[in-house]
Amino acid sequence: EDDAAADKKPAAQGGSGGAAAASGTGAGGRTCTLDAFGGKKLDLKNATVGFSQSEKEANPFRIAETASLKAEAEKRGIKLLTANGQSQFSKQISDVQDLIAKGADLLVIAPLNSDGWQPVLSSARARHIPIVTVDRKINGTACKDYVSFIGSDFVEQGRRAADRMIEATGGKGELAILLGAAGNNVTTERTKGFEQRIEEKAPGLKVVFQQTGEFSREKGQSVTEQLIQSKPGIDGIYAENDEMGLGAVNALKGAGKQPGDVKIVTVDGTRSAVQGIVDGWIDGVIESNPRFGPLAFQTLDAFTKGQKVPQDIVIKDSAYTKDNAKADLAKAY
Amino acid sequence: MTQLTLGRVTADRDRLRRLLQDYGVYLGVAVLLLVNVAFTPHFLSAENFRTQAVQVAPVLIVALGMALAIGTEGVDLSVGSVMALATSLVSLYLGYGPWIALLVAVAGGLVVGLANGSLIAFVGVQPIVATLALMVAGRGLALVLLPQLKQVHDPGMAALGSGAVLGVPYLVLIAAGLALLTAFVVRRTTFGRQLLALGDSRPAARLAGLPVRRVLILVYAASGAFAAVAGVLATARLTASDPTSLGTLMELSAITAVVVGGTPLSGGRVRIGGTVAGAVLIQLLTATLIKHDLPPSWTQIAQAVVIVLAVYAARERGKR
Amino acid sequence: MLSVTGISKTFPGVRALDGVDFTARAGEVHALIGENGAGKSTLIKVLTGVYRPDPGEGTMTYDGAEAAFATPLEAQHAGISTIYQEVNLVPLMSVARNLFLGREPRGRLGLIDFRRMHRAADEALRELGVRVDVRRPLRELGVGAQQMVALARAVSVDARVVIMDEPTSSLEPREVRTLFGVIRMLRERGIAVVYVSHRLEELYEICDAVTVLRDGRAVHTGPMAGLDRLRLVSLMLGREAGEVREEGRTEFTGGHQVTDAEPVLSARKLTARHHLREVGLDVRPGEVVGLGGLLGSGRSGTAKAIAGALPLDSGTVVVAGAPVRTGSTPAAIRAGISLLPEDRKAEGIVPGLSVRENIALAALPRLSRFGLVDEARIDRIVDTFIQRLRIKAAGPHQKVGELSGGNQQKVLLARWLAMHPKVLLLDEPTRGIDVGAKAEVQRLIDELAADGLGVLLISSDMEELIEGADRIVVLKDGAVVEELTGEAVTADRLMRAIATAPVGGPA
Amino acid sequence: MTTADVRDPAPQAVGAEEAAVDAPRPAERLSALAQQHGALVTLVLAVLAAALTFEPFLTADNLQNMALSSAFLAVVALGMTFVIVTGGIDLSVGSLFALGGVLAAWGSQYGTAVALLLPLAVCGLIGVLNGVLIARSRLAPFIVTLAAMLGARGLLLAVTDEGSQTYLVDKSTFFAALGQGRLLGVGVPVWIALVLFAAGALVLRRTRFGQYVYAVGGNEDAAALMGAPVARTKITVYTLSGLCAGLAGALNAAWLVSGVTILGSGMELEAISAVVIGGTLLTGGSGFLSGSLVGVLLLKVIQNVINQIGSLDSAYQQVVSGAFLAVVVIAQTWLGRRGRRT
Ligand SMILES: Nc1ncnc2c1ncn2[C@@H]1O[C@H](COP(=O)(O)OP(=O)(O)OP(=O)(O)O)[C@@H](O)[C@H]1O
Ligand SMILES: Nc1ncnc2c1ncn2[C@@H]1O[C@H](COP(=O)(O)OP(=O)(O)OP(=O)(O)O)[C@@H](O)[C@H]1O
Ligand SMILES: [Mg+2]
Ligand SMILES: [Mg+2]
Repeated sequence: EDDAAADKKPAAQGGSGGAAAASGTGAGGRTCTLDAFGGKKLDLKNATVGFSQSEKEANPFRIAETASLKAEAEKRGIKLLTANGQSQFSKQISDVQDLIAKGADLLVIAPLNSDGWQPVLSSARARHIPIVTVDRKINGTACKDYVSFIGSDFVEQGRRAADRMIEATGGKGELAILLGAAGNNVTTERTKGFEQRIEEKAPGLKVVFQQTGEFSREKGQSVTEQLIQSKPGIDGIYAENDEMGLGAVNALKGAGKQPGDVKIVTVDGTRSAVQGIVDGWIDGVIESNPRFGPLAFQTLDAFTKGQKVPQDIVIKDSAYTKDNAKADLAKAY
Repeated sequence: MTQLTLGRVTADRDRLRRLLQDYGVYLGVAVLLLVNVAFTPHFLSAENFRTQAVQVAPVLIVALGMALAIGTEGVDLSVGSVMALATSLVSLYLGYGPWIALLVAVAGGLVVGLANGSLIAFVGVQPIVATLALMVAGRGLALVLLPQLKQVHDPGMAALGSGAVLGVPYLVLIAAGLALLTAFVVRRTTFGRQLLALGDSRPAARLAGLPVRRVLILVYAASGAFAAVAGVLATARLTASDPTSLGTLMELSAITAVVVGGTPLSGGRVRIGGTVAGAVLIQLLTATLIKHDLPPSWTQIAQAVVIVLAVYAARERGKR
Repeated sequence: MLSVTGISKTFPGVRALDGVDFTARAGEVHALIGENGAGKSTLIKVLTGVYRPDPGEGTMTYDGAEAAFATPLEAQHAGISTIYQEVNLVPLMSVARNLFLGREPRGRLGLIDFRRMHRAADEALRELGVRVDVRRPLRELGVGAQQMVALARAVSVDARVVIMDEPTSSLEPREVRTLFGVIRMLRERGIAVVYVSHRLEELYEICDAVTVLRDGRAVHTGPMAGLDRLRLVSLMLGREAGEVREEGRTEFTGGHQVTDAEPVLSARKLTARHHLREVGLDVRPGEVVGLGGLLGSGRSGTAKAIAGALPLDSGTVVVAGAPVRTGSTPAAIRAGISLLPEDRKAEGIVPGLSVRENIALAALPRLSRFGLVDEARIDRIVDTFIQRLRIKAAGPHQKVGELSGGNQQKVLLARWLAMHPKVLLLDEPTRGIDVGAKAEVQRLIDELAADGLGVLLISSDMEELIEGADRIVVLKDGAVVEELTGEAVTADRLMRAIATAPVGGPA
Repeated sequence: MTTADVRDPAPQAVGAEEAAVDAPRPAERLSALAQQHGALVTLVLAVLAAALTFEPFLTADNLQNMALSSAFLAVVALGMTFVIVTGGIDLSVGSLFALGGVLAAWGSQYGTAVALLLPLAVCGLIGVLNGVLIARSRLAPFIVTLAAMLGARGLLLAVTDEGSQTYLVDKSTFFAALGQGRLLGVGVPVWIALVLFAAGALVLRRTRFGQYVYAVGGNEDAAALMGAPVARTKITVYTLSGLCAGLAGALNAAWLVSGVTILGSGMELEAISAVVIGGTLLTGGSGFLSGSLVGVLLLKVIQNVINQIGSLDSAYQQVVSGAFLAVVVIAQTWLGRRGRRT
């Protein structure tokens, strides 16, 4: 998810390759229709869609996300307005309101934070503007405040990372967590899932160190450097995004460790991290797929035509391990 | 009789206070070292000290330039963005070899510094605002040049980041060298004296015919160049250029190091030794908190308390 | 009314007051005199709560009861009103706001009634013969006018003690008369006045009693009447009466060896909006040229313009035949022009630097090689000047900000003399300097002129101007109105020139 | 010249002072006016340009949005103006804004009074602490408030379980209405900000305390010698700034109906920019509140315009805002210097 990176331009621009695919939203999932939401049918082709991005497009995840939406809009010939919150929540709120004022008929929002959307939701509601949120949820009532959420389940990502970690370490030893930025939902949920699963499944694994690396490679490296000085026997590091994981690799290299001495599991699926698996430094990468474009427009299209759409579209994220890393390197963003 | 002893006691207390004022930072560093030696496992190892020194090096280099700016009663908020700009430039020009890349990056820092200096010296914009403008624009520019993180594969850069001479990392040597150079400039050169004079009283310096503008421009140029050097070194250490997050909040860390080191924000005085100690103090504090795995809320509050204590000890006494 | 006994004040390294007794009585004007650095200002600051005296030593009584003021505010509330040495007002605020800060007339809802305040301010100043737009910022006034504002502020409260620390140092004879009128009125009202000045004639004219401070000790207290002038000076200086010549007169010998050589400085048609209109003057080597005029007549402006510190709209400055770029201080200094500025606190000293650094400041480029400072040479020069000008400091490394006003002035003089200038512009060089030092400075000016230096002298002390200058250029409203030469350099002629010269119209 | 009607006690005492009485020249008055209200002129020009270029700009919705989102920053800038006029600076406002919001959201479960008073009390207290350290211990405002910025952020993390807990505000409460409600079609926070600005301007211009604020900023030593209560004035302005930041945070929480933990970083610089753009000198002693309000609006209009353009890359957006800040400040300094030449 957040600040992730690759040293090559994302191979998969927009809708091509690796587009997110919905999974497990079978009959049991709740749905939403235009009638239930309120509002008029319209032809997506003539509509204006507003897209509010939360952070600068300066990391692979955000780049791929924005590119995917833009490409899909272009493919469908839809007018897309964009705005960027520059990691400032107040700005993102104003951004969305500006998009509404500029005449967006539909909104796609990649929220910086799950809470605090009330003003936007009321404005949109007053104008019956359907909202689709991508990658992070907006806390509100589905099919009333917004139409659907398309994205990953961060808690689940944490659990899957824990599974990988248990496998890699054999279920015994001491672990460190490199947390994301404090106060961020993603951080909270990825930590929650990870800790839960470790507690359930591997009582032999102990989390002895949790410090924030603020989703950045530099911080991840600095914190890991301190960690391996004070706890030289650490067995595994769970980094809540690829960047911090790569920082940890740098630190381990600097301290003269060999690949595999310390097991590293990260979340995101950027190309550099997957390369890290190939090189033997990283033991597992849980993917968080940013290519929401096709799914988002598909959902909006169906919805505006009056069809039923699911409220929660949880993306099936893949994972990279030693077995598939080399083969799937091209799939990474 | 009582009066006499009383007098002596106050005199002694006075001296103690002045000692504390001048050497409080060093004392703080010593205390933190002792605390760590006593309570932190594996603290007393060469490797650990190397880690701390390497981590503090970029902050220190930025703080040196900042100390000069603060000495003229100014401040340079653009340093973090200059680091980002430098890292972008390094990546862009690495194709021409590491030396060219390094030169271009430092030149970039110099240009930003000159722009800051010109705004301040010629237009008369207040330093905090002038450098704020370049802080915002600088990072934008860095991202325009290099839109996202880029791995640095150059072996020269990698060596710069992790190499060492006689066990002392290059980063540390460079930082120490720049600190000595700065201390020398402040103490021994005309430029240093003029800098202090104009920091203390601008009108007096002007009427005494000092080249006020030239000194100001040079100071900000130096600050920009130092920040760029720090940016290059950070890039080398990270073996990647990350213009998004490199150097964020660096201006605050650097200012803290300078001020905790006993250089007053009101100008007219620059303490390089104190600045080094100030940077080390903050580094040790962070390290201690991380090593003991304290939550971020603690870290922030502890930093706040230490900053206030350090500055309180070093404060200029009132006239009364 | 207000008295202290055995009071002391110690600064790090300096005992500024040492067991001083001092009493100010109601209806009496009490002079407080002493050399520069004797402790006068310190005593005043202790009296008014700016400084706290050394604990455990001495007592202070006010109005019959023991008292100690923790802040100037407390002292003010108690009825002690003070004009501190060096104008201490807020330059960015308007004249009226300065006058009434802390006691603004308030109307409904406790809000300030500006109309009333402006009217009252205007009246208060007009009574002192000062007419300004009270709504304009104070900084637009000259130092003298600012001093009058401070005076107006001090006397417009219902004070029972009024303390004045060198109030006349920036005033013209006429303002001094006004001030004395005010002081007499205060005395009649039964108010205690403490008066500090280095001008002895003033003391004899206005004061009833005198306390002499020397090195932080009160060495004499008694009535002013009957106290011989010579004795007074000997008390101040701590030397026998015989050793003390008739001081207080100027030390100028008058008449310098002016060669007919080309002028070393010639300024032509200096024009700066609101300051100067086509001012022109020549100074020949070895000549002391005086600049006469009233407050705000443009004397300081002229000096600053020549020294490149005031941007000019037009005009030329030529030094020793070579034109100097105007509007640039470094250029003027390179050409050999040195200016001793009028406002030494704001524009002269660098308070945080040592005496040594201050003296060497302007000459630094000459005292260094390849940008590196030559410490040994600086030490030599600094030592020479500290001795030659008898600068009283704990040592060359003491901060200049801690020196007494007079000694600060000497440090500045030393700074400029170290430059070996061709032309020296002295703006009020003896302001706030004690008799001894004043005589020395005057002697020095003579010496410098004798060495062939061109000197431009600005002084509000008419006597000093007349005896010191070979020629006086009289300014009014920023323009030259008359030039007095030779026999014409007399107080009478100067007064007349100032008074009758036509207003307006460039010279 | 007004000599004719003036009673003249000493006929010759008419020095250059009388020159000071003449009215400033028209050109000068214009430049002084432009300096004081440079931000206003820029704002008007920017609004005109935006209105002509972008059709949706002048719609009621858009204006309402801008006004509402300006309101919070404006309240922060209000306190900041007082601080800056005394020659100080307050870097803690961003953290206090966030902390105030979290505390208000937490407190709202106990009623509106708690929701408002708790953040005011805590943020006000931190403001007092800032003030005391600055005024009594004579520490530099920059560094004290920097420490407070860290400390307040730490406190925020501590009360939100390291940021993992977001407290929500019940939408039906009166407290929520403070953020959500409208009066005569305009959001309640906007009204609150306006009322506070009017009151603040009155305090700054027309009360003794206001005079002290200017005096302390103009020349602290002189102010002390003139009997101004320097320490008390400073403590008051920092307290005021803390209160304003806390209140703004609380109102913002009511508007967002949640105590968002990630708010406020960089807000201190935004507030400082607004104040400086509004014509207040960072060196202290001069400034006015209406300017700060204009500064805030100007920043918001620029942001809005960037969004109206829509296609600007996020990196370029930063370059543009930086350049804009530079241009405004240069223009202002330049005008100011010309004004000061008199
Ligand atoms: N803040 C200070 N710190 C240290 N020393 C000081 C300070 N203020 C004054 N002094 C010292 O105290 C002594 C008395 O100074 P003071 O200003 O009272 O002299 P003064 O009699 O007013 O002289 P002048 O006539 O020049 O104004 C001087 O030696 C001066 O250097
Ligand atoms: N015509 C004028 N209009 C407005 N202000 C004036 C005028 N002339 C002089 N002043 C102001 O008065 C101040 C004093 O002028 P200047 O210093 O040139 O005269 P001065 O004769 O040296 O007076 P002082 O003895 O007060 O220093 C200047 O700061 C200037 O701003
Ligand atoms: Mg004195
Ligand atoms: Mg003058």
